[in-house]
Amino acid sequence: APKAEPAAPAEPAPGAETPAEEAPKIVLILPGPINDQGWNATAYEGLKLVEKDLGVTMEYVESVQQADFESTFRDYGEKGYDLVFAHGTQFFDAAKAIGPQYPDTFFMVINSEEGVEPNVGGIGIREWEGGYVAGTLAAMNTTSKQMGAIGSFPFPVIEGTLDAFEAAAIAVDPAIKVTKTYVNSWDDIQKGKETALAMIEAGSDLVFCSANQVGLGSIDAAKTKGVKAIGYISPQNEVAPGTVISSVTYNTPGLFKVAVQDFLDGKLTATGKSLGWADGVLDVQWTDGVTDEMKATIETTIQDLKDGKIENPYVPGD
Amino acid sequence: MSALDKRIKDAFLKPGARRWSVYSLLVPIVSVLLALVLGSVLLLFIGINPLEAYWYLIFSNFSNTYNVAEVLVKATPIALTGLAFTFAFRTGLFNIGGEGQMFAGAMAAVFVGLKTGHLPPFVTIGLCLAAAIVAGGIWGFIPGVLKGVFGSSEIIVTIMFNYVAVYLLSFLVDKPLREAAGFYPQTDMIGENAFLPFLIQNTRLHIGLVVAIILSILVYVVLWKTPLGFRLRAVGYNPDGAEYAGINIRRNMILAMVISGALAGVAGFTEINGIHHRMMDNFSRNVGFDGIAASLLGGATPGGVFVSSILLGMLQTGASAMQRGVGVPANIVSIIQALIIILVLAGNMMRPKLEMRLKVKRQEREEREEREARKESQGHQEGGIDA
Amino acid sequence: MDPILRMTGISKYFGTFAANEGVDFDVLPGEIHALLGENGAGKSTLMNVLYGLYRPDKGEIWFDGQTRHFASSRDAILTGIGMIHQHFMLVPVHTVLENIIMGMGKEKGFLVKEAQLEKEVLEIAARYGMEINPRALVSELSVGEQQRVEIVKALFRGTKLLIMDEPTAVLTPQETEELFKTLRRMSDEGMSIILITHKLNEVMSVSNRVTVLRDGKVTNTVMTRDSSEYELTRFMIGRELSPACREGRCCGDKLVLELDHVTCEGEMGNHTLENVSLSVCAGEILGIAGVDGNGQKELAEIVVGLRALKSGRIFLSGEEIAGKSILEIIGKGIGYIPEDRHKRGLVLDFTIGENLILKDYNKKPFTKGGLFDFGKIHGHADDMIKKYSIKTSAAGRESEARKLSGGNQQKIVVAREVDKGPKLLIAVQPTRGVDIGATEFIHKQILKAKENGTAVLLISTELSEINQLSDRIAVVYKGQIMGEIPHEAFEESLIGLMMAGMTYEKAMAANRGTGQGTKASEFLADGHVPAQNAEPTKEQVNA
Amino acid sequence: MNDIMNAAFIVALLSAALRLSVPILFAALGGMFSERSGVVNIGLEGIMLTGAFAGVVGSYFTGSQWLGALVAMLSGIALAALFALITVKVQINQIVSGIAINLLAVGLTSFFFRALFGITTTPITVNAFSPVSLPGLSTLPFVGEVLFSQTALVYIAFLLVPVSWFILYKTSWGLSIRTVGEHPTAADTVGIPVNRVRTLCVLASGALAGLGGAFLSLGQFNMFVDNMISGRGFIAVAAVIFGRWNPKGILIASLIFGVADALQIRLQTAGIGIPYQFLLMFPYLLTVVALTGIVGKTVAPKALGKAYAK
Ligand SMILES: Nc1ncnc2c1ncn2[C@@H]1O[C@H](COP(=O)(O)OP(=O)(O)OP(=O)(O)O)[C@@H](O)[C@H]1O
Ligand SMILES: Nc1ncnc2c1ncn2[C@@H]1O[C@H](COP(=O)(O)OP(=O)(O)OP(=O)(O)O)[C@@H](O)[C@H]1O
Ligand SMILES: [Mg+2]
Ligand SMILES: [Mg+2]
Repeated sequence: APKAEPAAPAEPAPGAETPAEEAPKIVLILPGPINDQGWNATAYEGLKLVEKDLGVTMEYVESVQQADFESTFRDYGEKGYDLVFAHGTQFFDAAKAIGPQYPDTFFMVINSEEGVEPNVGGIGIREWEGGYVAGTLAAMNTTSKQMGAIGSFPFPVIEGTLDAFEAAAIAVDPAIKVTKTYVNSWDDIQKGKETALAMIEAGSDLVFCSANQVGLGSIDAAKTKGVKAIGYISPQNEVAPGTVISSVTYNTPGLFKVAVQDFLDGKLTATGKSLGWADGVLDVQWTDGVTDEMKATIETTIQDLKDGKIENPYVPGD
Repeated sequence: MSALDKRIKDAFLKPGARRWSVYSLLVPIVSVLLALVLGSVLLLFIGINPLEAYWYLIFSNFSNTYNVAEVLVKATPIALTGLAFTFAFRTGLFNIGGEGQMFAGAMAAVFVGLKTGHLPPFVTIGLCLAAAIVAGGIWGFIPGVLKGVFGSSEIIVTIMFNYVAVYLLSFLVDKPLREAAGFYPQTDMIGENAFLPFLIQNTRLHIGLVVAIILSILVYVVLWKTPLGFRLRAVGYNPDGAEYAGINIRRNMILAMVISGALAGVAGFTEINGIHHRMMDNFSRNVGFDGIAASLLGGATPGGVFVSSILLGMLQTGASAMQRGVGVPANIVSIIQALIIILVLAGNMMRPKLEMRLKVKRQEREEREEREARKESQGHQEGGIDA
Repeated sequence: MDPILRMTGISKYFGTFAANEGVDFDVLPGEIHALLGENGAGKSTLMNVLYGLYRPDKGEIWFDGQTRHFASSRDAILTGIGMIHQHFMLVPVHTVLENIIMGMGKEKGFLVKEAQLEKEVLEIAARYGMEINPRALVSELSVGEQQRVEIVKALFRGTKLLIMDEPTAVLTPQETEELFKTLRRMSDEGMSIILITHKLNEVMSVSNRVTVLRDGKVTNTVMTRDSSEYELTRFMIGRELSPACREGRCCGDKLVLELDHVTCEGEMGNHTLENVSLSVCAGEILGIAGVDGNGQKELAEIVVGLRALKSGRIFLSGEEIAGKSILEIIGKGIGYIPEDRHKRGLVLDFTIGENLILKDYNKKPFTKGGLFDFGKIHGHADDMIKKYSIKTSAAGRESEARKLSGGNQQKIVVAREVDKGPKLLIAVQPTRGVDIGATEFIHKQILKAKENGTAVLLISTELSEINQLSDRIAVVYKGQIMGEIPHEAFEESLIGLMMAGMTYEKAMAANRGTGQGTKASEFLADGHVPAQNAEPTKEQVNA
Repeated sequence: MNDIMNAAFIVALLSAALRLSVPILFAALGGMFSERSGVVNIGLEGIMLTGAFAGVVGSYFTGSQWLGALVAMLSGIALAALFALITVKVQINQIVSGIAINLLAVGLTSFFFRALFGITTTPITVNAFSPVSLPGLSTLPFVGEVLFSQTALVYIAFLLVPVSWFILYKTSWGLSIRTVGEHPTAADTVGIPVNRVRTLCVLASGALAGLGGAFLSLGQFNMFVDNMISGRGFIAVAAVIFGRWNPKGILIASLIFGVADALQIRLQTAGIGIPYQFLLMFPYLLTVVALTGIVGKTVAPKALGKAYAK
């Protein structure tokens, strides 16, 4: 790993650095706008968290198009950046192609499950674990035994999340039916609402959605129809109190903090690393609507996940 | 029947063969500067030094070979979709479907590239190109036929077909062409033999640029130097007149759409075989629309299109550089792009008026000078007599 | 008497080109003032200035004793000036009433009170002896009816001075006569009228005074009764006219064009041509007279293949050509001067050179190995420009057809269609809207073609043109041939009756029975609509 | 499939169709005025987005959704004014201008959203419209709920249909608009200020499209998210043509698009075997079919797309 070595001996505590020591140059590359209230926004929060907790400044670029991935990596490589975060697995190919040309830069692809020696690593959230917990909670809150799960695109992480949601629900009660739908959008909030309404009208009494803003639409639908929803990714209990029974949230900011801390400690490895409940990057925010009994079941589930007792139900490509 | 299209076309088919003058260069430059000045208001608002930002916007493009190559990499598909628009435009058709036709070409190229990627480069690349041309052509053919047979507005049909292409592509990468690993909604890499050769080492600049240049010349020659182009333009300017001269309107309209679609299809080919080497959702977005802008900025002439695509390419790479360099948010970049398009086109519209005014002034001055000169010489003579 | 209108020192420039320069012009109350001049002399421009469509660069307009500055046509309308443009300013998809009241929201109220407005409109029309149907769609009206709508439209706005730009270019003699009656009635009521026309006989018969424009400047203003056609011609074109003269028929035996019971259907399934049989010989001109819209356009288009026929056969030099493609038919040696040069005959955005090869662009001298041979194309263009004295701008063969005057545009078409020495020449309204100089020129070209053995099918609503050129004359009415007469038997009233739907025999009887044919024109006036809409009843015909 | 084809399903479908058609209807009616006067407005998408944004801003700062809707209309008018300036006055190509306006709107809304609200992971919510049951009518079986328990904006949208019809066909303004779109030169000769009429029509389209955007952010939701219009403006452009440039036709077209969209969503959630991408294509293919004239010939205003210069 590059810069990490000279940085390692120095104490990470701010102020302890020698003035001659240059601050590490870190950048975050985002595929979308930072105010998408979802994937990219949480990354931006991570950036803020790293600045606050670790005292390290991080730059960012947003809305970088697929065609520009390679040139963007190159640009930061040329400029001698130490650590380049790329926020999404879609960056992996480009990192693989460009990485070898800039051995002094470490490319960290968020959610990638692989790494490439010596300087391309991956770190991600096991999103399916979040979906699994949401599914367990949901299963205890349906009376009609029908639930709707909405995804943005059939990407592996999203498909995995919905599959885990379904598997968890069935584990609680095999009679439960989950309707899964992809809306082909991250931001068409009206489509999210209408899709959820259609599910509710067809008998679902709980909706779950993993698709940035689209989720807001589905929660709105649940509110309109007087059924329940599970908040996801961001804390959404306040979006519709009484409707959102609880939120399963990603601590994406924590992910960045872990990675930057590793970098400062010189512990970054060129491998894929995925974090889950055990690493504290997933969380639940309860509301009063949840009974202690339910909480207990969830806690058990989370513990099982932490212990690796539950398998990822996702099978790619089906 | 197709009154809508006819009218819309009439509005744009004003002869474009304007003579070259200093203003052809000066006016767009002033327009771009004006757009930048307006954009700087927003930049100042969020505390970014506009001069620094614009330094990145413009000069980063020339800072090294790679960046120069990147500009051309961006310009290549824009030039091709720009040519596609230009070709249809010159024949009186408004093809907004460059985006969809490009995707059609890409779908075909990637399919053939996956199947034939093991063949010798010359063969597989040729097959990919041919497939892209055919697919783009078909995506232009359908609106062309609907226009010719039912008089359906090709403007709206091509816009609709953009969406159809996007979803078709999404379906292909989701299901039938999904990578073997079945992981991401994208295809496998095409065979390496199908990769377009690079023009400059260690850049992404590929031979697609040469294809675009050759096609620019070809489009120019066909439109203005051949009977085929004569026929197509006649149909564009005045279908009734063309029919009177024995030209089959329907057939030529369809042909124009097919050629236009095929040109855009080639853009799909260069993007797939030259850059991405596989197909995924949402790749090369907006290239079709950029092509329209390039065409109109370039006065709908092949040369103009080429120059404008380079301008747009610079704008795009420069915008990224500006974002990376001084942290200009992406939304300001799109605002500045919109302003540049609007102001450059506005400048183009005002140019004839401006030139006319200056011409009149010059003539008046000349006349005045002439009069004065005459008076003076008369005065001399009179003086002479007096003396 | 004080003039109602006085324009002094009017100049109007387009760029550096002076369309009007220092024009002085006045009109008296109750006067019909004719404005004459060649194509491009600046007549329309002067009137557009008066009507507020153009702002003059220099000069003053006095109207009703006050100086006026018209910022828009609305100002002109409000002061009492009305204008009927050469190309009617009517919206085809609107009703007659809507066309008349459009733009009058301020005067007539925000809500359109149809019933009341209809009454007002009908009253005005009746006062000047015009009949209109306010509910009809304008697209369904004949040209003459449309013009009446235009006149009512102007009158409805309280016009004191009415400008008419070439109102008779598209009218039949009967319609023209009717129009003039209306104009006289209007002038009797004290209204002033400015009349632009290229037809000197009309000037002589209806106007009180004449102003002649040339190259944007006034050359003369004279009292009509003190002048003559001969003199006006000289004022206008600076020389004398030598009208084209028809020689006797050359040969009458070599049949070139033959139509055998041809029937053709319109869009609504009606017959636009019915059982038409005709023949034209080499070196002969067959004139087809008729009111506009009685199937003339269809007749021409069916021969050249622009329109499909339902039944019947068409032969060119004995060979059946019906059903062949336009391209094939053109290739067999047919020249065609279409009715509408803007719509059909030219690609206005093409250069003169390009327009001159519109039909031959694909052929030998101009194309070589799939590419154009520009040397040949340019040479051809220069030859034609010289030979047919086409007046171009400085750009010469490179100037766009759009930029030429109507007369010169027409010359391009004539040059292209006549110069190849076609077997058959079809000329439809070849001089519509063209000034007398250019008309003379075009007529000569047509006669020259005939002398060279071309068979000519001349279709015109202009009886004088038919008379002047044709060897034989057939009259078409509602798609049928009412009869055919040799040139020697030409008699305007007789043809007029046939144009209104009488067969030759009946028309002969009617014409003879009423002497001089005066009754005939009265009958036409009563019928009001000599064209499609009013078919004469038995009684009327027998009367 | 059986279980979904019952009365309740139909009611729910229609209800969804109605909701989905309202934003299209607003914008399409606006587009109709613009196109009837001769200006093709592809910028509807961007104007709607601006309206959606401005509506939320207005409601946020005034606390009133009504004032929010007003602000949405004003902002729509402002963007339309720019569009009118460049297309009617400067006479740039209308299609490209529309594309540029859309690009501009995406940037401006995002820029000002950040400037005003910062970057958040939870939405800023504001006061929004809630359904108003029309007394008596809303209790009718089936249709009652579908038709008469909607937000005020829905009623306004449907009320605008006869109002637009009346303006277009029964008033001197309407006559002037139609004249300008058919034959601007004729309009000019009778003193109708062609470009002023066009400008006003474009402004009207801005107001209506802005309101259509506000319907999404304030009538359907109580928040703004980036790019929330998601192509509905383009569908509105298609609806103008599909509806043959008259209010009644546009109402029908909007409803058909609404039904198509609602049906598409339901078919997908019902899990039928068709890949969802094909369902998503459906409204676009429907438009193409409409354009083949199978549902009747479309006659565009003659001067559509043609700038008028004297
Ligand atoms: N808008 C314009 N721009 C440039 N030149 C123009 C314009 N309108 C007219 N001209 C030119 O001005 C001259 C006078 O045109 P005008 O229309 O007044 O002629 P006219 O006497 O009415 O001819 P015609 O008998 O053919 O109707 C012509 O040479 C014409 O080419
Ligand atoms: N923008 C223009 N630039 C140059 N010449 C123009 C322009 N507009 C009109 N003209 C010319 O002005 C003249 C007068 O126009 P007008 O409308 O009277 O038609 P015209 O020449 O009489 O033709 P026609 O009789 O065939 O309709 C024509 O010669 C026309 O070509
Ligand atoms: Mg004229
Ligand atoms: Mg004329």
